[in-house]
Order: sequence, then structure tokens, then C-alpha cells
Amino acid sequence: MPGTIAVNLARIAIIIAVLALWEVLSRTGIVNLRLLPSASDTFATLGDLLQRAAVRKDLMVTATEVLAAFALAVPFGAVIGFLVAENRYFADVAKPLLFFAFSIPKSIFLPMFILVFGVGFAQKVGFGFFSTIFIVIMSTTTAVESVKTEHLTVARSYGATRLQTAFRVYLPSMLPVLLEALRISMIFNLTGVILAEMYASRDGIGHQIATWGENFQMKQLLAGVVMVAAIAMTFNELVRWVETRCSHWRT
Amino acid sequence: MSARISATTLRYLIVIGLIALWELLPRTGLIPELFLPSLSSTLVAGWTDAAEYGHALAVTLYEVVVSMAFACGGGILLGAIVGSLPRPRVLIMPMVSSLYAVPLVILYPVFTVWLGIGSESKIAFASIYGFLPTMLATAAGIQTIDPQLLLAARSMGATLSQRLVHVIIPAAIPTVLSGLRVGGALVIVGVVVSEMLISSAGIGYLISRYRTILDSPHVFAGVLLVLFLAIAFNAAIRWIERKAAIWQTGTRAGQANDEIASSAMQPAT
Amino acid sequence: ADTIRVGLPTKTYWPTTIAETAVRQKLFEKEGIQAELTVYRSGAETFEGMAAGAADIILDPPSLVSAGRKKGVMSRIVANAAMGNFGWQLMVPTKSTLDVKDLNGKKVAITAAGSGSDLLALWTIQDKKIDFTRVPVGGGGLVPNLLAGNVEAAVVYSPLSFQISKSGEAKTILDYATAVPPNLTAGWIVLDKFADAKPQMVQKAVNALYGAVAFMRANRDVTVKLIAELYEMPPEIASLEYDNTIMKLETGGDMGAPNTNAAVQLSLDLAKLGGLKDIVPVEDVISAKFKPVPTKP
Amino acid sequence: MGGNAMQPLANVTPLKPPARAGAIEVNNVGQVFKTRSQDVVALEDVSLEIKPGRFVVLVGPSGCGKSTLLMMMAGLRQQTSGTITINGAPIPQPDPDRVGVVFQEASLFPWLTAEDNVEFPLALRGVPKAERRAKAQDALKLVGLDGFGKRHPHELSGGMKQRVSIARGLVQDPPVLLMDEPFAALDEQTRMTMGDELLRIWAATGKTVVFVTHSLTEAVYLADEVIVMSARPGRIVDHLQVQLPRPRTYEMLSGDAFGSLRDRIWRHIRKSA
Amino acid sequence: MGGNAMQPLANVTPLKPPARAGAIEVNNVGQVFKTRSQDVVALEDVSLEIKPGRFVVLVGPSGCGKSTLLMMMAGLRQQTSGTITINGAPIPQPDPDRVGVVFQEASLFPWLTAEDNVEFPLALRGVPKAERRAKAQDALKLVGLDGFGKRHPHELSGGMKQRVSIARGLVQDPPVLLMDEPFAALDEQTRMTMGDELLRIWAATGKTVVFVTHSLTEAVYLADEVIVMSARPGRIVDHLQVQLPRPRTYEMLSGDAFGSLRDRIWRHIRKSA
Ligand SMILES: Nc1ncnc2c1ncn2[C@@H]1O[C@H](COP(=O)(O)OP(=O)(O)OP(=O)(O)O)[C@@H](O)[C@H]1O
Ligand SMILES: Nc1ncnc2c1ncn2[C@@H]1O[C@H](COP(=O)(O)OP(=O)(O)OP(=O)(O)O)[C@@H](O)[C@H]1O
Ligand SMILES: Cc1ncc(C[n+]2csc(CCO)c2C)c(N)n1
Ligand SMILES: [Mg+2]
Ligand SMILES: [Mg+2]
Repeated sequence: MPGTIAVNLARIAIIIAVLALWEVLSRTGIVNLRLLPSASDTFATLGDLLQRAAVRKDLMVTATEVLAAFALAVPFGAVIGFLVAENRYFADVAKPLLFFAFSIPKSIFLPMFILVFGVGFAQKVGFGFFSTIFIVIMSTTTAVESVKTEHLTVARSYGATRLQTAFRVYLPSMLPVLLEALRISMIFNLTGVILAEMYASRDGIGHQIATWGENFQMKQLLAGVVMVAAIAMTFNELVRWVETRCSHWRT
Repeated sequence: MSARISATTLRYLIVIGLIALWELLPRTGLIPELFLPSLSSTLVAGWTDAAEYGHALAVTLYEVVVSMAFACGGGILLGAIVGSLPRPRVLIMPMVSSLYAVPLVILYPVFTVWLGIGSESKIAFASIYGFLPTMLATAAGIQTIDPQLLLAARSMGATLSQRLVHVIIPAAIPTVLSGLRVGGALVIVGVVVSEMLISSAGIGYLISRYRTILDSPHVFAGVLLVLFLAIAFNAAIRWIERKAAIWQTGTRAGQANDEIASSAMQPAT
Repeated sequence: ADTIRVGLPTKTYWPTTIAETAVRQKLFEKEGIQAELTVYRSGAETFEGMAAGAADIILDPPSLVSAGRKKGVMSRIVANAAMGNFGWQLMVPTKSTLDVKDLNGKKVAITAAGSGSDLLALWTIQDKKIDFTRVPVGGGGLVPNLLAGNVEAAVVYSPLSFQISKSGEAKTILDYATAVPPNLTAGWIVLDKFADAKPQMVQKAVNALYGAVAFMRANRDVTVKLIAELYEMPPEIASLEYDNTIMKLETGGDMGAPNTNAAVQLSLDLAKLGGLKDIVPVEDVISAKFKPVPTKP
Repeated sequence: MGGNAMQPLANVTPLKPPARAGAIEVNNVGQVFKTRSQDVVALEDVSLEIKPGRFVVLVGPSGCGKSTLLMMMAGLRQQTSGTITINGAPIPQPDPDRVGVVFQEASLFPWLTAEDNVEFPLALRGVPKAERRAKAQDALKLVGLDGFGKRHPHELSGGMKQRVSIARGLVQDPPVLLMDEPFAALDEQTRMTMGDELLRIWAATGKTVVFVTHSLTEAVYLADEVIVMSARPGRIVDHLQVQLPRPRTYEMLSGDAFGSLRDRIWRHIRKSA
Repeated sequence: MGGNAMQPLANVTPLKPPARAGAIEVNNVGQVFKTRSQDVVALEDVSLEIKPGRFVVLVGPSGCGKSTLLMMMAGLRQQTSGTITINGAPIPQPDPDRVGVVFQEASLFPWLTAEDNVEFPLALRGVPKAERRAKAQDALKLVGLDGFGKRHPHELSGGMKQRVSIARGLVQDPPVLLMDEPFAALDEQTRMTMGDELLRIWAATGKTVVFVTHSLTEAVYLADEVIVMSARPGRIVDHLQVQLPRPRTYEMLSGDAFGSLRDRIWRHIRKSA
């Protein structure tokens, strides 16, 4: 694919342009340097922070929690979402309820998680799971609903079992929608875990970010945000990689 | 079928069960009232300060409606454009979703510096928050469109905007609708959360204020209002879904009615 | 050894310095217990943490204890930690010419409605007989919004207050540490159940904590270095924090002291300004059973 | 069909020895579709009996209900009234061990290559990879798509897609094979070759085939029996036995017997269209 | 095609008086598809000139590149080499004022009713509602789907969908009409009726029609010229002028001139399939 190189170059160009704009905005004082430290300062701070063993440990803690929550939420949510889409009865019962649950600001329930799990790994993973599962369910349901009937008829005529239909017809037709859902879910997951860390914690990068934010340590705050964004983007790229491998059949 | 209770009945039973639990769990002391005040005390709290909540609801509602227009309108439009142009799609989509990965909540306080602490910053925040799922879902939905349909439209001289309005959006309707569902719900959450963080009006502000003084019945009275917003929004979406049902023929979502008809004739499994 | 879980309202707040000092000077160990520190995001959330069973001893103002009792969370202040709002200041941008009186009709940033900063803002309104709009902007929003001009003034707490006056970005027009009459702003709190079940644990914990206060008073350099490290701030700011807050903290903590009840009452009266309706009698909020015996390092 | 004899495209051994019986009985079957505006009676009182191993062709004007009848025989749609049995038992849901279907629209899975599409029914049954690959290759060769196995549907022409779909129907080797206008998108030459291949497989395996076509020549050329349906509501208006000897040859097409059968069907169609 | 004369299904006035010229010139056109495995040469060095108002039929074995050639003439795909002009100007993108297309697959919009599908191209041009409704009704009548306007595609049979698609092509009324196997899913009777209708419209409007079919009888019956293509890589192997007088009648089908033209094409097809 010769286009890939051009696309990647274009992407890098855009990133550089954004960073340059950031640098110029703060250096020229168009925005207050205290309110928006320059890109170079932020990245220098990021370097400093990454030197610290404590920060690296926090990152590891957060990454572990995020992965654990994600690994739990995605299969769980996908199965429930699938059931909701597949079984009209279940759908009629659960869909509105799930939707309401989704529309409540989840942070209200943080104290309950402490009530059940105490403060620590389980509480943060639990809240990450809780923040993610609804979006996974809802996206899976959508994805399932976009499957073409004629393909289902073909599979049915060959006596495909439910499981076979799921894996051989639903999954491939839903893939683009599903992968997009995966990205969004990851973002919810990350936000959930970080919120839980900010709320009450002994470690984790979210905890650090909360402190930096409250002390108006903008350089550290931005560097922390960049760190979190980097984690998310890495994951994003991973999904994209899967995507390009799986949807080559599309024109 | 007859042995089973209807889905709606079961749903109401579940809701009633949840309501009963809400009343009973705090009353029996299984959950401290600090974390979950009983429904009755929540209602009493809401009722005694109905004027205050009414005013807050008006503020929140205004912010939600405006953000909804930006998030959903913009999300569908941009998602449709980006999703239907292959080049911008590969270029922009990953960047957009990466951008979304930036935990905006953390930056919200900084955000207010530029947009002020009034409704504008809430609307901006909630719009961005709800915009992305709508856009991503729309763009992804568009990728699943039968290319033959686009070809046919092109052959009839449909301009890009005509293809968008007459082909791409209708064909992507099921996906777009669920994107809307997610996006709209996030707009509500986004407005409330940003009000909770920084504001002096709205339901989120009330929740946050009462929480600071550990007044949990008043907190949950606010949550209840948010829930009502969600119910209203859900009703709106359902209405659109019914209107759009006709468009969805050819996919699972659209043929649900057919399925009922044909499965009713099959022996119960 | 038994572990006591200490709940702290924010990372960069003096209780964290106390607890960290106690840990680093091995004062808990000397008492034969272990400590586990958890930092929350505000006083209310710390209190919820204790109510949820995730913290055994926390630092919070009396108002929360009072509100908690009305909600079925039975706890009491077992040790007096501070009798003033040290480091809390009403600040305006350096270029501003506004004085406290001039804030009439203006906007003043506070962290959250009903929080400590809100109470101080309300107290200002009452005491100076002016009126202004309190704008809750969250901890992270105080300085940005002040500097951006979204508000005319802000109620800022340490070390932020020291930091921005040092950097020349803002100046103080009212220092609450001196302006507000002495009242019991914060104390160490435990659940009644915990105090009944493990009184020795509570005793040992307060011993260690007040041992830490004593240690800090005696070891300026070590403490300034610790503050600088915890707060991630330059030593100058840490010194200011040391001189203006740490040195002002209660060293005895005895809730049985004669002036205590009045101080608690004043604190609750202040909280009433912030809309607190759940006021219980002072006697229900405090417990004089644990007089701290500072642990020697 | 044209008039020249020709050889099979590929020399493939029959997929299986003569298979299990495939009797079909349709009794007083009706089908009513409920649409938003009104109810559509697609089929009315259709009865017919197909003996195992027969090659039956279904013809009738566009929209008369041929596809609908096939869908019901496949268990993919339930009749509104009447009964359908395959080998004596009703078919409340698709049963690939009894009935295979080649759909009117190719309905290939766009995410699978041609060969993966053909392997699909075998994969569902857990046939080992090597075996199903071999069978898929044979089936693709049979439909003249040797060497196109690795292409995705969107890289194939209309006729090629249809042939992949036929290969997918053949590869599962059920006793009853229902084919809905399988050759509609093929040129005459390919169509003839495929017709001969189909007859060869049918003869070798003893399958029952129900075949829908619009070509009356093709109908008579292939069939043991031709069933003629009338326009809406679909009814059976004629059921012809084609007594021409087998194997059929292209010379027969110009014979009188052939012509008169063809004319008889034509008159029905003309009347009802 | 059968052998009986018959009347048009509906008596509809031509959609427009004789239209603008529709000359097509194809010069040394080639088309190469790049697939993952290898490059596919679909068309090689195809040249042809079509005078305005001619009825040209394109035949050739499955996969020889007929659809591809049509797509290029419609501006829906760009050739890899060579040039194509319509009315003297190249066609870098679809231009419905010059060229209309009826696709091999019906490609109806599933969310629109049959009549809305037919109205679609008119709606794109902003034709007022009443006018386009009337035109759509006429076109639907023309294809024998009077009364089916309110149905959605999934409620139509295969042949009905194809007819809606033809109606959609006709309603646009462009000077050049490209039709890719439009009658493939139709029964012979309907096919004949539609063929006659098409000829009538063509004669009345002076359109240029390029028509792909697999039926050689249909090819000769309809065409002024028949272009025969060979299998991959697609090349033009013959270009016949059909000198039979117009209007064509079903009696001509059994004439010698007809037979010999049909045979000549058949020999090409047989060779290359
Ligand atoms: N889902 C449906 N809802 C409503 N009507 C339907 C539906 N499916 C088919 N029909 C109607 O039933 C009739 C028979 O359709 P069917 O597809 O069986 O015809 P057919 O004989 O296969 O036609 P063709 O030769 O054109 O494929 C048609 O009039 C069609 O409009
Ligand atoms: N997008 C594509 N990528 C790769 N190959 C393609 C693509 N489209 C068509 N082809 C190949 O080009 C050749 C010509 O295809 P085309 O669809 O033009 O054939 P056709 O003459 O219309 O056949 P049919 O009569 O079966 O419809 C075929 O071999 C096909 O496999
Ligand atoms: C955002 C923020 N708000 C308040 C404080 C100060 N503080 C935290 S807890 C507590 C006790 C009672 O509220 C006090 C005064 C802070 N450091 N950060
Ligand atoms: Mg059919
Ligand atoms: Mg073709």
C-alpha cells in the first residue's frame, strides 16, 4: 500500500503543526504562559517525570488497572449486548434500563465502590468496568443491528448454530462498527479508572494528575495529560492495526 | 409465549423492584443513608426545594438542548463527510479518536479560562463530549453501506451533499441512531458533570453543593432529575426510531417486525 | 501489627505532611502499629471514605461530623488539629486595585459550594457587610480563573496562596488565618464504632500524629524538604507553608481543653452560613477520651 | 439454449454416491405477506408431490411466488396455511442435512474470499480444513472459477458471483437441492456447460432438485417435470412430465417433442403474465 | 425469445421528444485491476464508435468485462489507458445529463418505496413533487408494476426489483442509456414486453442505448449493432450490423437472416467461454 506512507506523513505533519501552534501560542504570549505552558516545556517536564521511579510506578499501576477493567468489561458487555440485540424479549426488558444507567453521571457512585471494594485495585478496576460496560453493551447492540438479513438467511439455510452465526456472520459484518466501539470503550475505561484514582487512591497516574491540577502545576498537569493520552493513543493504534488487517475486503 | 410475562411488564417489575430496594436498603440500614438515602427522603428533599430544583433544571435543560444540537448535528454531519471520503477518513479518524482519548475532564478547569464559567463552557464541553461517539458511529456506519448504492446515486449525478442526505445518512440510520443515543446520553452526562465541577447554576451544581455538605437526599433528588432528563431523551430517540423504522429495511433492526411475525408461527423453542 | 488507615483530604494539605512525617519518622511503628495513607479529593469525600469503611481515622471539619451523624454515620472528633484557617487568603490579581470592600457585586471564586472556601467567602460577606457572587470553580480552577479575569477575587488555600503571591501573580487582600476568630477548623475523626472497638488503636494513632507535629516543629529543615517533595514545589514555598501553617497547628490536640467546646460551636455556626442544616449539639461531635501523648522520635 | 454439443468444463468425480431419499410434499400451502398498506396473497392453495431423485423445474411470471415457495421448502419461511414435508417430516427450520439452497441473489459474504465462501457450509459442520479446501476447489472448478478462489466478491463479475454461490450450494451435497434462477446472470455457453454439469451431478448422486428458471428451453432441457405457476396469487396451473430420454442432447432442442412442451408452457406464461 | 406477437403492457406517451445526440467513442481503452495477489487485465485495447441514436448490444462470456466497459462509459470508473468520449467530451465523472445507467444488480435504496426509488433521480434535480410522481407512475406502469409503487424493495420479488431499477433508469431520460443485463431476472413474457417497450421509447426519443445481455436472441432482436467480446482479457472480437427492418416482429426470429446472425455470435461465444 503506497498510500499508507503518504497518510502517515500527513499525520505526522498535522501533529507537528499542532505542536508548533501550541509552542507559538504560548511563547508569543498570545495565551498566558502560566495558563498554557509551551509544548517544549511540557515535554521537558514529561521527560523529568518519566525519570522518576514513582511516576513510572504510577503509570504501571494505572495501565494494569485499565487493562484489567477493559479485559473484563469488553467480553461481558459484548455478550450482554449481543443477547440484547439477538433476543427481542431481553432487549425490550433491558434496553431502556441500560440506557438510563448509561445516562447517569457515574461519578455519583464512586462512594459505593469504596463501600464495596475499599480503596485500591479492585475499586478502581470495578469503577473502570462500570464506566465501560454500558457503552460496550450499547455499541454491540448497534453493531449487531447493522447486520444484513440476507447474510443471516444464508447462514440459517446452512444450519449455522447461534454461536456459529455469531462468529462467522455477525462478527465480520459488525467489525468496523465494533472496532469503533472498542476505541470509545477504551476512552471510557481510561476515564473511569482515572476518575477513581483521582477520587481516592494511594497510587496511579490519575491521583498525581488530580494533585497537579489542584495545585495549578500546569506543566505537570499537561505532561500527565499527555501521558494518559499516549496510553490511549497507543491502544487506538492497536485497534487501527487490527482494523486494517480485518477489513481489507472493503473497497 | 403466554406463559411468559410481557417484556414491558417484566421491565416495570424490575423498575418497581429497584424502587423498592431504593426505599428498603437505606431504611434497613444495609446501605448507610449517606451513600443512598431512601427514595422517600429523596422525594421529600426534592419537593421541599422544588423551586430551586426547577430553576436548576431550566438551566441544565437549556445547556443540554444547545449541546445536543451541536454534538448530534455536528457529529452526524462530520461523521458522514469523513466517513464517506476514504482519504480524509484514514487521515482524520484515528487522530480524532486519539484526540478524544485526552481526558478532557481533567482539563475542564483550564477550559473555563477561555470560555468562562457560565453556560458557554458547559455547552462546549458537553458538545465535544457527545460529538465524538456520534461522529465515530456515523462514520463507522457509513463504512458498512453497500457501495453499490453509492455507485447508483453517483450515476444519477448526486452531488456529495445529495449523496450525504439521500443515501449515506438513510443507509447509516441504524448506526447513526445508536450513535445519537450514546452521544445524547453523553451530552447529558457532560453538562451535569461540568456543572458539578465548575458552576453556580444547574442540577450538577446542586448535586455538587449538597454533596459537599453531605446532604445525600438532596444529592439524589438531583440525580433523579438527571434520570428524568434521560427518560425524556430516550422517549425522543424512540420517537425518531419509529419514524425511521421504514428506512432500516434490509438490516436486522428494520426487520424486527417481520421476525416477530415469522417467529410467532414457529414452534416455541 | 495492626494497620490503621489514615484518610487525608488532599495531597497538598498539611494533614498529609503530618501523616507522612509520622510514617517517615516511624512514629506509628514506635506505637506498635502500621499506617496506610489514602488521599481523597476533598473533605466530604474523605468523610465518605471513612463511612464506607475505607479509612479508620481522617481529618475533617466539625460540620461534616455533624452532618454525618444526621445521616447515620456516627463519628466524633478525637483530637483538635487546627484552630484557624492557616494559609487561606482572599486574593486578587497583583494589578488589581480592588480591596475587600470593593468586591461588592463582584464575582469571587471558591472551590465548591459548601466547602471550606465557601464558608470563608460567606463569612466575608457577613463580616464585611458586602455582597458578591460566589463562583465554585473547583480546586484546579481557582488560579486559572483568577488570572484570566473570570472572577475578581478568589479564596485561595495554601500552598497555592503562597505560590501565587510569591510569583507576583496575585496579592492577598484578606488573610483568614488572622481575620476569622479562632475556631476548631479541623480535627482528627474516628467512627464511634471504631473508637469503642479499638480504643488503643485510636490512642496510638493520635500519639503518632501529634508526635509528628512535635517533630516538625523541632526539625525545620527536614520538614521543609519533605513539604517541597510532597507538594512538588520549590523550597521557598515550602518554607512559607512551614512558617505559616505547620507552626500554627495545635500541638496538644486535647478535646477536653476548656476552650474546645466554644471553638467547635463557632465552627458549626460558620458552617450554618454554608447551608448546613444538620446541626447536632457540640457534645455529640467531639470525644475527649483520647488525649494525645506525642510519640518521641 | 443454443444447439451445439460440448464437453463438461472440468472432470470432477461426483461429490458423493447416490444419496438419501429426498421426497417433497406440499399440501394446500398458502402464503400471505402483511405489508404496511395491505395483505399480499403471494401463494394460494399450492399442492404438489415430488418423488425422490426427480429434477423438477419451476417456472412462472415474475412475482408469482417461486422464490417464496422455495424459501418455505427450505424452512426459511413458514407458510401461512397448509403443510410442507421433506422426507415425510415438516421443516420448521432450515436443515442443511436435508435441504440445500442456492439463492436468487448471490448473497456472498463480502469479507470472505470466493473459496472461503464456498467452504462456509462445510466449516459450519466442522469439516477439517484440508478436506473442505479440496472440496471447495472441486466445486469452484465445476463452475469454471478455477484460479479465482482468492478473490473477494467485489472483485468478481456478476456472473462469477452467481457461480460462486452455486458452488457453495453444491459443496454441501444435500439430498434436496433448491436452486433459484441460478443461471440468470450467465452467458449461454457457460449456462449450458453448467446445466450439463448439474445434470451429471444429479444423475450421479440421486438428489432431488427443484430449479427455478425463466428460460423455457432450459426448463424443458433439464427437467423430469415442469411445474408452471400463474401470476399473483401464485397457483399451480400445469404440471408437465418431460418424457425425453436421458442423457439429454442439444439435438433434442430442435425436436418436435421439445417444441410442443415448450409451447405448452409458453401459452400458460403468456396468459398469466 | 418466444414466437408470439403481443401488445405493450401499458400505453404511455414517450417521456420526451427526440433528444440530444449521444455519440460514444471508445479509443484503445484498457482496464487493469490491482488485487492483492496479482494484476487483472479486465479489458485490453478496446476501440469502438457508436453513432447517436443507435441501439447497440454488448455480448460476451461471463467476466469478460462488459460491466466494466459500461462503468467506464458512465464515468463511474476511469480506464487505465485509452480515452472515452460521450458527445465528443471525456466523461471524468458521472453526468446524468449525458448518460444514464441501469445496473446489473438492482441497487435499489432499501429505505425508499418503489416509486420513491424511481423518483430519486428526479428528486436530485429538483423536479417538483407532482411532476416527478406522475413520471414515476408512468415509468412503473411501463415496467408492469402499476400498483406496486408503495412497496419497499424487500417486499418485491427479484424480477420486480429489476423492473423498478429499469423504471428508474428510464425516468431520467438521458440521451445515452447504458443497461447492464436489465432483463436477466425476468420471465420470457415480461422480457418480451419490456423489450418492445424499450424499442418503442428508443424510437420515440432517439436515445443511444448500450445494452448488455446474455440472450443472443434478445441481442439480435433489439440491436442495430451487436458487439461481441472475448473472455479475459476482454477484447472486441466482432462488431455486427443487424440489418433487419424495424419495427422488429416476432416472426423475424424464425427467419434465416436472424438465424445466421445468431449463429455467428454463438460461434464467437463458444470459442471464447
Ligand atoms: N417480504 C415480503 N413482503 C411483502 N410481499 C412480499 C414479500 N416477499 C415477497 N412478496 C411478494 O410476494 C410475491 C411473490 O414473490 P416471489 O419473490 O416469491 O416471486 P418470484 O416468483 O420469485 O418472482 P421473480 O421471478 O421475480 O423472482 C410478489 O408479489 C412479492 O411482491
Ligand atoms: N474491483 C475489481 N477488482 C478486481 N477485479 C475485478 C474488479 N471488478 C471486476 N474485476 C474483474 O474484471 C473482469 C471483468 O468483470 P466484469 O464485471 O466487467 O465482467 P462482465 O463481463 O460484466 O461479467 P458478467 O457477465 O458475469 O457480469 C472479471 O474477471 C472480474 O473478476
Ligand atoms: C480542592 C481543595 N479544596 C479544599 C482544600 C483544602 N481542604 C481540603 S479538605 C479540607 C477540610 C475540610 O473541607 C480542606 C480545608 C484543598 N486542599 N483543595
Ligand atoms: Mg424470485
Ligand atoms: Mg457484468
